[in-house]
Amino acid sequence: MGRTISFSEAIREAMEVAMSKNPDVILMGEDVAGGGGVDHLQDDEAWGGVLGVTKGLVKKFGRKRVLDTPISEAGYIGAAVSAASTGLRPVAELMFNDFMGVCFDQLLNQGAKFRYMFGGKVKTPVTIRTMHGAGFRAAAQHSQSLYPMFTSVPGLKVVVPSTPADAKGLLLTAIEDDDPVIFFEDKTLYNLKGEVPEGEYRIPLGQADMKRTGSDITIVGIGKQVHTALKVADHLSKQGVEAEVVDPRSLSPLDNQTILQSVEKTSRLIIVDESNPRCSIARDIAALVADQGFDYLDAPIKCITAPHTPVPFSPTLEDLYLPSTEKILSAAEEMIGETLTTV
Amino acid sequence: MGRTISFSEAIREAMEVAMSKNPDVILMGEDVAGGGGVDHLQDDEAWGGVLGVTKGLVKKFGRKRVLDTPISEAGYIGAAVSAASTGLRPVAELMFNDFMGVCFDQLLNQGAKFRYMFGGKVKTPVTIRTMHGAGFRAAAQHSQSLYPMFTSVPGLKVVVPSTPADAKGLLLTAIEDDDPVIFFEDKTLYNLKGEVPEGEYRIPLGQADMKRTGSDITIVGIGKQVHTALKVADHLSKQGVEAEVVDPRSLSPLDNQTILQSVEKTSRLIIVDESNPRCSIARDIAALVADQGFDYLDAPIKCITAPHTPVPFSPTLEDLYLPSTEKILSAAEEMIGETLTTV
Amino acid sequence: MKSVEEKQNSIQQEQGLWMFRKMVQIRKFEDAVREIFARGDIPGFVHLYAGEEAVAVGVCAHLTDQDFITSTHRGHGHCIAKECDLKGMMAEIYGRATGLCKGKGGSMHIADFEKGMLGANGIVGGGIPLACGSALTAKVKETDQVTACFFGDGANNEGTFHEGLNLAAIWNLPVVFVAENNGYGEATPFHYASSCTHIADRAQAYNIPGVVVDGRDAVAVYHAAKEAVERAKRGEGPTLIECKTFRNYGHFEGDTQTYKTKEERESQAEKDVIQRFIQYLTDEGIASKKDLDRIENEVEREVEEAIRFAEESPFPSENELTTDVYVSYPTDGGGA
Amino acid sequence: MKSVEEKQNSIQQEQGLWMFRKMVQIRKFEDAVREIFARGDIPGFVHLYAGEEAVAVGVCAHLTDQDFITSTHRGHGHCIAKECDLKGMMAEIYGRATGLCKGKGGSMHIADFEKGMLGANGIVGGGIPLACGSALTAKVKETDQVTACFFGDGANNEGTFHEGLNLAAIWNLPVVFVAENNGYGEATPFHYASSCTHIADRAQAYNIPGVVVDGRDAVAVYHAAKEAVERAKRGEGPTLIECKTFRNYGHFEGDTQTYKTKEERESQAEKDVIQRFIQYLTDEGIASKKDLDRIENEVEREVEEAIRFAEESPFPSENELTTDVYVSYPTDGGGA
Ligand SMILES: Cc1ncc(C[n+]2csc(CCOP(=O)(O)OP(=O)(O)O)c2C)c(N)n1
Ligand SMILES: Cc1ncc(C[n+]2csc(CCOP(=O)(O)OP(=O)(O)O)c2C)c(N)n1
Ligand SMILES: [Mg+2]
Ligand SMILES: [Mg+2]
Repeated sequence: MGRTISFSEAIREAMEVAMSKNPDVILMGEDVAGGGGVDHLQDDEAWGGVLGVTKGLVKKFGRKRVLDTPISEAGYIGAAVSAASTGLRPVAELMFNDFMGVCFDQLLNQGAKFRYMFGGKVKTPVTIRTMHGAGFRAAAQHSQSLYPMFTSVPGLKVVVPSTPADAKGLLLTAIEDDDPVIFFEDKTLYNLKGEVPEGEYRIPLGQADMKRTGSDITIVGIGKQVHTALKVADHLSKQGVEAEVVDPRSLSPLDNQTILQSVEKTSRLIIVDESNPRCSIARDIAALVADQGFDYLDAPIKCITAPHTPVPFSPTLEDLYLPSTEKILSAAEEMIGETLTTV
Repeated sequence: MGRTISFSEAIREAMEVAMSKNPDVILMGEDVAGGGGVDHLQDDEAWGGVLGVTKGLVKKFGRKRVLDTPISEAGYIGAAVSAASTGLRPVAELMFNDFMGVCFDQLLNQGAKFRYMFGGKVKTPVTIRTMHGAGFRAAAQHSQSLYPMFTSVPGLKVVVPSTPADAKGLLLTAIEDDDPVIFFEDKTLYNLKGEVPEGEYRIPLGQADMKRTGSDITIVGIGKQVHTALKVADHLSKQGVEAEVVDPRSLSPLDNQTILQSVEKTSRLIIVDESNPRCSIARDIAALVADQGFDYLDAPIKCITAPHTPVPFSPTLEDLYLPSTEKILSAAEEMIGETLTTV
Repeated sequence: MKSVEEKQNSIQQEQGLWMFRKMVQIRKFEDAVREIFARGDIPGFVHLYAGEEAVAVGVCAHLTDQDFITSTHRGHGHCIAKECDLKGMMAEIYGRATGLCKGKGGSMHIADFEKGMLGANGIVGGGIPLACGSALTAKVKETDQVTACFFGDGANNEGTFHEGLNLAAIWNLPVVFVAENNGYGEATPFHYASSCTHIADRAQAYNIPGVVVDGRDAVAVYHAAKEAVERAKRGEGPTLIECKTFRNYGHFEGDTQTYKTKEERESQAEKDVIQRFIQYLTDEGIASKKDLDRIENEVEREVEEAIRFAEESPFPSENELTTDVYVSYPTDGGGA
Repeated sequence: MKSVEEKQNSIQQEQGLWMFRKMVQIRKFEDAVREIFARGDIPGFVHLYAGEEAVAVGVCAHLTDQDFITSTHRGHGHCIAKECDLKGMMAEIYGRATGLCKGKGGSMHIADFEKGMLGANGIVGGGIPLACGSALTAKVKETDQVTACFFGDGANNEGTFHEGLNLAAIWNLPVVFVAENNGYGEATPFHYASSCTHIADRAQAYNIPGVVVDGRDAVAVYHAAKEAVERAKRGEGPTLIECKTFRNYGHFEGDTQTYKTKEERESQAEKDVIQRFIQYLTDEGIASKKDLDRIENEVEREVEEAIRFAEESPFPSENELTTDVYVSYPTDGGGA
């Protein structure tokens, strides 16, 4: 196995591997190199993205392949999409997923639909990396988790990794995938460390990971909430309840089978996700199981999500906004029909 | 009760009533008057929207209150939002909901979040009217039903009417509502006729309508699919199965109670909607019932939606794309455990 | 700068005949679509390019299959000028399996990547960022491919116009932006919706050349495009060409055009672009009336064949509904 | 046109002292935020306006509470110039219940509609269409309210810039567009990201006046804004004013600004806008050094009080999480 590196280093590594292997892979985005057009700036002093995730790549690959863009998301996301359908394999960064609103058309109506509208005669191997997630005190316009909207769009693939190793393996796969992939990075996970294999390391899309096995209850977690789920599972275990924690890793394609098999075993399902509740991935998975796994179920399916509110700025409110171990535990408790000591 | 008028006339009437009552109500959008700046054009010859829904309003209210806009959706939708928060009550038309991608930020991050971000100190009474729906042979970029994305956004209200009377009553309420409302109009329903009350007629948001009562199975239909559901119900009735058809009418707020009460009575639930399946309103409602109505259920919850594909152009494919009575019947059949003759 | 005469002289016979053929193809194709649509055999709605032929043809005359174009909702003319197959186009408009997009795209989404035609576009202004993308590919791969980006006067008020032109300018991309100013976006006149006097004036905002040409003069378009394409190939970046043109029919079929005066419709129709090009070709001795008649007859037959081909073609099979969403289509289509 | 001298003379004493006070308030407020942020007491991230005071103040000097402004992620200066309460602002930045937005908005979303401050904005270019909206309200209601729309040099490449300026131009809306060109959008220089030489050059694309002023000269900004505001009030439509300015600190706190040379940082800091305005006020005999010192001391105390107020304020109560999403909040919040 690999060394211990951070989530953000793992992401950088995936890009580095992909770029080393294939000259068609280019990076573009606001300050992904950093300081475009500044003469005196040493490449190793360049920003490398607003939180430094791409730092070092411009030094290695040069400004011809690591392109700073103007603040023109519709312009450069559209350019990335079309560069992909004409022969490049761009990795474009949309700094915060919250900014989708200024460029969504280029994904929704252009990149996502090219293949279908054009009768299967084109492929669009573009990857959009973007930050999501609350907990950073970044307020209402920089903290959302908007993958449900992308998941709803046929033609897009959607990835939400929870660990450094998954992030690396999934990003390399995403870049090499021939379809448009939206790759979500929780900014509060960037410093999370974990063992990550060196060199080429890939994880297929559409393959959930069992982050913990158990027989009493299934908890599906998305992104950072996988960790909340694991905490809850530890706690439950102390009380003799073994939770199975399933991390779908990609939301589109979604690994229905692994989820259904887990529920077949445990008969109980909680989904934990920090998007807003309505038309969310949590409800999407709940509906899947309420249809195809109905007969396995012994209890109502619980979705633990953010409330139907924007993300509040104040730390005290933002902490309440996120799914908590308490809420998950009390849902589990209700399902199991026993009183569990709270964490 | 009223006269028989069409869906599109009912919509126009709601605007007419609202504008007559309140000088702050203005209309804006591409060709909502029609022929902005054309000297020789008689106001009654002006387009009145691309499918003529606002025809006649410019004649009655003048070009100061019925504003043709440039093809600049981010510009004028944003202007409508901010005009609302500074004292007007605009009804802005986003011609096709598919165009949301070029202006979504002004709703997602601006209008929808003002009230929350600004600590409750502002209201934004804007209504966005927009066309949706397949079946018009309008292809992949003019046929989508994107209300799930809007429903997921806290701060927005979302309305999808299915009949002329509902359209009028809901639109008048929407315009007079102090929050931003996205009002979806199925372009294939515009010619549908129905009885509509004259003058001021309002239907509250968040109140589902029982379009048919029954005791054996609940079918929730969205927009045009209410009619498909009713057709199926007629057919089931002939075979002794009485379906209850619930039309939520507004997706946000959603009338949870009516849906849950219906399922309590019937123990079976099918949701019919023509959006793509993932993170859809169909799955959203399914998840609601799989949680809060789990104990009522005797069978898996079925979502009959469009497939996970863009809308195809070819008529033969587009007809297959839409939910069909056959598909709904076979789902019902499975649930009821009896063989029903297909329509 | 060469004089106008010198420039005109530079259209070679082969080129001139090609242009004529393409213009006639567009006109006859569109007139046929209009008729077929009127009798209800074509589904959906169609936006016809008739009247604007000189623009697409004058520009595409300088492009090869390796070069790219992006297009609009009014895309048939661009497709034909970029040498898409008439049969495949007509079948697409009919929604048949033999269409260029297997019938899945329709009139507003015809594409043919093998011809460098990157797609008609149902989103006004949607193609402008895409043009930057194909140009970026050419730049990164160091080929000399040029991208011509067609869009309407209505599109020039979309944010993508601004973002695309600025991006092309700072990256010095090989794009020729072609504004087709037919005076209207739907029913709304250019002068109402746009605060600029000419679209080409907006080029200044990006420090790139902006040129206004008479878009009903194929020769003028040809020369302006030549310069812009050569400039792009020399690595000198984008140009914005505004072609003042005229839409022979309504915004879409069914539009009665009350917003145009009778005089406007008639006075413009007089200046028909094809008649004008015929005049030029014969005046200059590039072609005889006989040559041109022969071509017209050939095209007539081509269009008839295209219609027959479309009408005899099958609709797509049921399974086509769910194919072509992804290259690799794992599980059951994203959990659906 | 008046000569520069004549113009300068027109700043009245009351106005001059108000401007000085506001500039000092901004500077001291921002320097305090910087310190508090560094020691970790302010959550999230903050973008400071220090160095750019002359712009917000020179513009807002012409506005009343009835007039509107839209702002940016770097909004503290605009808030202060529009007379938002320092205590309420500081409490907001601390995330306290007594903040102008009850702590729900934070640094990037401070608003005070009673003062006509329509909100800072976390979306670059997001405020530009909004400015057209408040101006439309004024126009439809036939008031003489003006909207000043602040945005950065980075924002001038967003599509909303183009759409907003065009819309304001064709509708002749009472907006003053104020481009704060501090030379950088994050780490990227203006000249790399923007194809125009000056942002003001882009005004030509909308047939509206475009003016470049030294944004570090409060007097120059004051006069340019005066003309633009009067023009707007006369119903003559929008103006674009580009203020060349300088950001004293990094893009956000924590940015080490490797993209600026040491010389750049130092040479610019020398031209400090407040020192320069002091010079002007004293040279012109508008204020004595003593008056100004007194104001500085008063502001010092105001900022200290604001900090104390914020620190002593409670955090919002739990129930605040789910209030203020809708005016009417039927059922349980949209089915959630
Ligand atoms: C983003 C977007 N907004 C609006 C429309 C509806 N629409 C289709 S064509 C058109 C007019 C376009 O005008 P112009 O760009 O001048 O092209 P023309 O039709 O004159 O060729 C409009 C408004 C659209 N398809 N996409
Ligand atoms: C739509 C959008 N894109 C990107 C960002 C990230 N971002 C925040 S501030 C900023 C730079 C803005 O530069 P400029 O407009 O010059 O304002 P300045 O920071 O210099 O005051 C960027 C890129 C954003 N907030 N919104
Ligand atoms: Mg036009
Ligand atoms: Mg800047």
